[in-house]
Amino acid sequence: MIINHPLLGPRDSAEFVYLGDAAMIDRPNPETASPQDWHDYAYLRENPAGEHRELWFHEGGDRSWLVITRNTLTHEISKVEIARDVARKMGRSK
Amino acid sequence: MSVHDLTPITALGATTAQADTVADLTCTEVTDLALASVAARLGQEKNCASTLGKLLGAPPPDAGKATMGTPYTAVWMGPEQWMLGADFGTHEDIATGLKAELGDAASVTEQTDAWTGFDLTGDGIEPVMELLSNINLRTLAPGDAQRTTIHHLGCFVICGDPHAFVRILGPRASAGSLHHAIMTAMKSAL
Amino acid sequence: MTQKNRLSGGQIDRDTTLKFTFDGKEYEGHKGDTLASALLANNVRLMGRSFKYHRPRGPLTAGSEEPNAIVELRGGARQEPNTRATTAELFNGLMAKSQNRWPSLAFDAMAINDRFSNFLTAGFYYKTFMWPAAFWEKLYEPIIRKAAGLGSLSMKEDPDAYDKGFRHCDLLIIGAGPSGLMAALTAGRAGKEVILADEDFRMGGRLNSETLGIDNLAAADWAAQAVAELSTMNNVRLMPRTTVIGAFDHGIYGAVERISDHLHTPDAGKPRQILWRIYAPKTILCAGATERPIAFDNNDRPGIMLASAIRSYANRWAATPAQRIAVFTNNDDGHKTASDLHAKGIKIAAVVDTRPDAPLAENYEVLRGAQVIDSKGRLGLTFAEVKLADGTMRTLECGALGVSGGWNPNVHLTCHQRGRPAWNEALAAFVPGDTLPPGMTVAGAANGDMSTHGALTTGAAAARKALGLKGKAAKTPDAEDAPVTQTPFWYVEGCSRAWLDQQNDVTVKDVKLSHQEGFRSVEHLKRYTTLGMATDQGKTSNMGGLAIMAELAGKAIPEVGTTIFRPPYTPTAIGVMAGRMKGMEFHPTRLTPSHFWAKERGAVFVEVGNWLRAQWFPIEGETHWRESVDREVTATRNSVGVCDCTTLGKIDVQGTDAAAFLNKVYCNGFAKLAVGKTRYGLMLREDGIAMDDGTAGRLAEDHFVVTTTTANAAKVYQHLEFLRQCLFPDMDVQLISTTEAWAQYAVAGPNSRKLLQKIVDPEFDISNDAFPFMACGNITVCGGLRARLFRISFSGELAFEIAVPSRYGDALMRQLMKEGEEFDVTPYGTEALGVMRIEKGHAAGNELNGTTTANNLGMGRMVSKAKDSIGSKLSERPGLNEADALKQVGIKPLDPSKKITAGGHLMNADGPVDAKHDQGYVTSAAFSPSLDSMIGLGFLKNGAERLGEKMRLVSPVTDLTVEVEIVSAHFIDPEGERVRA
Amino acid sequence: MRYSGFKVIKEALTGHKGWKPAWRDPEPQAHYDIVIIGGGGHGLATAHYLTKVFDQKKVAVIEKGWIGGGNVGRNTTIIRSNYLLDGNEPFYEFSLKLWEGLEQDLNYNAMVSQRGIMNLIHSDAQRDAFIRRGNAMMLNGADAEYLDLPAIKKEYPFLNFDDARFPIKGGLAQRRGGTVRHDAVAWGYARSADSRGVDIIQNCEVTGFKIEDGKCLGVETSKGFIGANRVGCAVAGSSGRLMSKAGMRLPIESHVLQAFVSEGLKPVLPGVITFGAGHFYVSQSDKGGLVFGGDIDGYNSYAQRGNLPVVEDVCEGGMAIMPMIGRARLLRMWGGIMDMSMDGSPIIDRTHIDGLYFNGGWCYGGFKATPASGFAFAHLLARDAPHETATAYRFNRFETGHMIDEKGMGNQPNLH
Repeated sequence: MIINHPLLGPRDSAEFVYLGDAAMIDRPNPETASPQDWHDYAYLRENPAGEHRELWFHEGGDRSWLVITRNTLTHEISKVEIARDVARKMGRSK
Repeated sequence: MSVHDLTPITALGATTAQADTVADLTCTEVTDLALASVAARLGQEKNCASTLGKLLGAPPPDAGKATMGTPYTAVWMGPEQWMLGADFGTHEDIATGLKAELGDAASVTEQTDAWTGFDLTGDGIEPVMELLSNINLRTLAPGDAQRTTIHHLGCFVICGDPHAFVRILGPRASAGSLHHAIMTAMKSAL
Repeated sequence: MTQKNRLSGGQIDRDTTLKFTFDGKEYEGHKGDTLASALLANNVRLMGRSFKYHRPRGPLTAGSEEPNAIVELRGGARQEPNTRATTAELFNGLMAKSQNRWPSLAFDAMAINDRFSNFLTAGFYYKTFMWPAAFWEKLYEPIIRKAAGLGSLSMKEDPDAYDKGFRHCDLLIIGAGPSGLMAALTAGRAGKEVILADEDFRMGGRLNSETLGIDNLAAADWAAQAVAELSTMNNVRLMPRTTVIGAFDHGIYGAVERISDHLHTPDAGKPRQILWRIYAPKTILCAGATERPIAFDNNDRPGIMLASAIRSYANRWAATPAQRIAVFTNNDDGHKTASDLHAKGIKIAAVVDTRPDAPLAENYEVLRGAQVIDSKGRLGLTFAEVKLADGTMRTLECGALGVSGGWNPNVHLTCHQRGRPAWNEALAAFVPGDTLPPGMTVAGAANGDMSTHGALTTGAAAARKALGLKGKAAKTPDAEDAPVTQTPFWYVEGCSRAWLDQQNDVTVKDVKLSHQEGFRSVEHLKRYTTLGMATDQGKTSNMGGLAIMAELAGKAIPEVGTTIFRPPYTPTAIGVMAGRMKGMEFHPTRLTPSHFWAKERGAVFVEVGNWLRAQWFPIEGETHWRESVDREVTATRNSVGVCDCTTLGKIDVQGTDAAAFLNKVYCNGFAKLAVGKTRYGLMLREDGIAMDDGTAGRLAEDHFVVTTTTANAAKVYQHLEFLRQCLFPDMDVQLISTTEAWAQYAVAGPNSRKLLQKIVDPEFDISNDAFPFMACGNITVCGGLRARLFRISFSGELAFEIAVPSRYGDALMRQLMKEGEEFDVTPYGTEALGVMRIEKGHAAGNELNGTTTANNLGMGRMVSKAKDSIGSKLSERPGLNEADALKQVGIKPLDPSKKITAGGHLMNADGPVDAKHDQGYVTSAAFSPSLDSMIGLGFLKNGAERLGEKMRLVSPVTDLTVEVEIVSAHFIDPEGERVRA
Repeated sequence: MRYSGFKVIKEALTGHKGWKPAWRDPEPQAHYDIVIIGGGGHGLATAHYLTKVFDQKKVAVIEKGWIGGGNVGRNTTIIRSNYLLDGNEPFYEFSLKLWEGLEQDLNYNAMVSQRGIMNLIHSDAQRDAFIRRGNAMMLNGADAEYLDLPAIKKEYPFLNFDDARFPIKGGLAQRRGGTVRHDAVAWGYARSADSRGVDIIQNCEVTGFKIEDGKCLGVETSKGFIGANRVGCAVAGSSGRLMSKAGMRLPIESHVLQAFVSEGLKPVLPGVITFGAGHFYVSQSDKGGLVFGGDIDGYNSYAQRGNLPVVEDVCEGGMAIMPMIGRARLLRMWGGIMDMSMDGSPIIDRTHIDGLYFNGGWCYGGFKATPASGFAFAHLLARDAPHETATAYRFNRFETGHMIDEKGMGNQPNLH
């Protein structure tokens, strides 16, 4: 596969390491989260047959974490974002 | 400069740089390069960039680029992060020097011996490089720099002139494996 | 007489004669021959035996779709089983053997199977060989296995090298026939980066086999002219002998280039083959078409071939399987073979055409509305039985029969991303469907444009479209434009066996049986009968089987299903998929800064991940590794030892939020760690399980150096970047690995300070008061070299870790040895390191095995409840905190002379020994010279409460049972006085 | 119709006129006691044991495509019970015992071939781990055997002992492990279940569940509604897709695992061999093909195909450990959808919906589990209680912290 890196352009996916569902950015709030919240965060996945937002790490490149929107049926990649920007948009900070 | 009595060895384990020629292409071990990484502190990106600009005599390179100035060269490593290089003889303690210039604007880390370098000079760079990495030599321009993988090793490939000179920086501990890969490719392709 | 069946003309170099052997017999051929064409020229038709019935077989085709003529090529370690004689380029000294026969090709004892074929029908083995149960492995299966298989491996290491490479282009063109050449000319002239790949060693595709003309040139000459023009273009890379094996995601194509297969042995330093990864935003598939046979009784005899193949042999290779040949066809193309052969002086026995209105010819007889219903000839065709239109029989004497059932477009690569081909009624064949791999278009016969004119025009048009070329198109060369229609004719109804898959011996009868037993979907058909599973991947057989199944089911062919093709397009050497990554180059090797010195010292090295580390340093007179290790441990504990611990991961953590960041990373507190101090830290995964441990030293308010275990260095770095970028994006923290930048040595033992004081520059006070346990700082050594010093101890002794830039590591080690002479300084390796950490009760990889918690490790209290850190919440789950949870303990045999084993399980002193009564297990074990006894670490249910208990250590798999005592994991200096000395 | 050598001979002499379809092709009835979704190995095995062992009468298996078309038809055919953890080992040992009696049980020759499986060892830490595993196997009543280097050399002289980057130090063998003709497993279970009245309904896709007040009343399909007292889902890689129709999220991701087969070769491999320092395992089929595989591609996928990097990684492993295969040719490669669970172990359990049961999370270990999975799922469906060997395979183990993590990789499915 080829991942169109927002900063570096098209790169072979062999340079990347896959983590999984981008929902992992959405770590529960330690102040308020229930054990159930932690379980769901760590263990439950949508696992869609279709568009999937997922985390890839450019280990063989610039060490950026990316959020990639990829179709799990066709492998077509429709969107690539810098994970740090996504995290901030989702309200993550310190 | 230190006046210590310890004799350095090269990444390949010798006291002098290794050089090998196959056909019209020469691979030379780079031993006179001092390196330090510079990463802008959060909120200090502008200060970091301007100080680097002064040091480099040019703005810090964009993604995928390198600048070849004196005394400092620079390669883009990642967002707000660069690898600066200088002559080892005059800048062995490059990190301390850069930190003094950059202060709180950036985190500076000595990287000199994290890496080892090999320069490919002469004819036949494309057929050799296409056996080593997926970089597209045909579109590579002078001043391009890419991090890539060579035989499972994470490397930087810095392009001086796609037809005459590229520099490969690879992990120092694997210098032997990297050198073997390059030589094998040269014998195979040339 | 040699080359009795060699004709005039052709594209072989008659001035270069090549000698070769087949089954030990010497023959001659010419440069440009394939093994098959050369054998045919020498009047050899019999080249192999079939898989199941061991029927005599000759070539069916002249290309990579060949099911029959497969041989063992070369000998010795280079022996290459299942090689197609039809694509193997002839070279001087080529050696080939027929395979899957005994004792000889002409007389094969296993041909007895053919007599019992009635019992060996599709799937017979599922229905028998079941009684008695034990007999399957012992009796039936060994016989079946011995009979099965085709060629054999040499059982020796492949002596040849393989390369991998990467190429980029604007346009990849697969196939250099008329459409491919026109596409390449069009794109090349437009200045685009073009790669033209063709599996053949001579570009031109069918043009090399046809007598038709293009622009007043013979087809082959036009092709040669086009190739010549292309080879002058720097932006066009011609890749003959290159098979594109697969279309992978996002325009990445796998292609195998055969660099040396046409040579006796590869040139020095050169590979046998190269696996290219071609990056192509646009691709045009110009793979042409494959002729399909017509099945009739005994249609598998040597000499019965595809009509187009006989034509290729005659026109391209000037070779013929016989001097008297008949043709059996259902379409006009078969007639071309007859006329071309006639022109070459071959006698045409007759053209048997199933069509009542077939065109007649003046030079030979055409039998309209007739069918070939059977054949004769034990090891090769002698007669063909023909049923004439009026029902009467006629026997044709012929040494070869050209069969043409029409053509199937080569759609294979269009299916590699699970696109399905579409049925074209006019052609009675599958053509590319509408879901092609992104960026791919198809042109020429592969797309159903069967005429030469059609191929040329669609090739040019496809290139213009793919590249968005504007302006006027160049004129298409003149070529025949005969309309092509194909009326399906799959098989001749018969009473004997008519072959579909010739290699696997699947006949029309087998397909009927498959249908009768309910295996009717195409996938069931293939799996039940093995149709299309042979080395030819069903290129000439799948369609026939599918068509017959459709007829039986009373369905249209597309309703029964399409067979979708998977990579590789043709079978591909496993070696080329591995490239250079074999032997010692399988993975890169990482050497420590003291490696060359250690080698001089005669160290024994061990692989630790990709690192090579000194395992121990044997000295004069030591005969067993234990002697060396015991000496190293004792010397270190009594005076001072030095160990290279550079391999531990080092991550530089800087930034104003560095401390806050590490407070999230480690389950224990780091916010308040003072500058100049180091602290042990335990990292949890988010699921609450221990991930890694190490120390973090604070060199400045905003600067830490984190160490990780050797094994987890990369994983931890990735984890920290995830936390930094994805979970805490606004923390001011920067990370970079410095593992290889610093040579780091542990200097351990009561005399370690004394030794270091001789190295560390005097302005740095490293006395116990100035530099206490867990201190760290920047220093200089040997007269001004920048260095780092950490007072940490893995051995349990007074110890330091000192780091200098890697290039000085060798010199520093030699300096430590020199200055340490007065203390008998002893270098120690990973074994002694392991012994000492077990004696001290320090957890390592065996304990941090990915299932253990801080609680198991006896560090439960370290998990701070006062703050949030990764994994702290999920570590509170009940299952990880049960009353009888495993706890790390020490283990000692009651009898010190007894051995204990890591991996052994702990059982109560009495009671049953089984999984239900399992109490725990031993993670690490070693002989402790300090205690003069084996000792171990392990995990024991409720272990903390069971110190002093006597138990049994059992290891049935190594046949061991030992009585042991459960003790504290801290065998040495439990109060930790030494480390603070 | 009973299959036998005699029958084969009789048919051969009478033109094979007497062979009947191996299973019927019925239309669905309006209502069944138990409906199993998924005509793969596990679903068909479940139907077989439901009718043969737990004497259920009205059972149907619903299959979207053709039976045996999922992972049972596209795997590397290995059977073994060499597991470490108590939650797993008894279950897989039970499975191996069922394999050993399969042909007689089914009257179908699935070619269960116990030619042994050998896990190679390349480091001391690996040796410690494998010895612990071997002991766990034996303590659970399975067979295991530790071999030192000389023994390995004697048994596998063709492995790389000369210039191995990661030298072989020993191996852990399970002699009762081996291979099975994978397609025949599906066909044998299907034929047996059909002969006991199970309706096997092919080309019937489930489009939804009918759920009222927390109870599942049946399934909506492309052939209409089919009522059922109990519905069991055994759809492996499609688990996420299917269970989402019941509003469930699972501790499962679907990943692609590629597998490979070489051209037919005369016998070279005695049994299954697994490389311990790279991703490569291999056996040789009765037809002579080297059947091999390695690691999953590592990204979520339902595409049933993979990419080059993993193909290369697998072949690199093969050449590193067995350099004699360099000139053997890769003939076919394909990809299956793996239901990778969060701890690498499966789930056989009730769902929170009454009457709806789930079987999945097999990662790439599903084939060897087929008989035990079918037996345990049949037990659960018939008795509404977990089989004694499957008590640990519950949904709630992730909430309580009782993960069954053989590899110690934690909640990242692509690492298991």
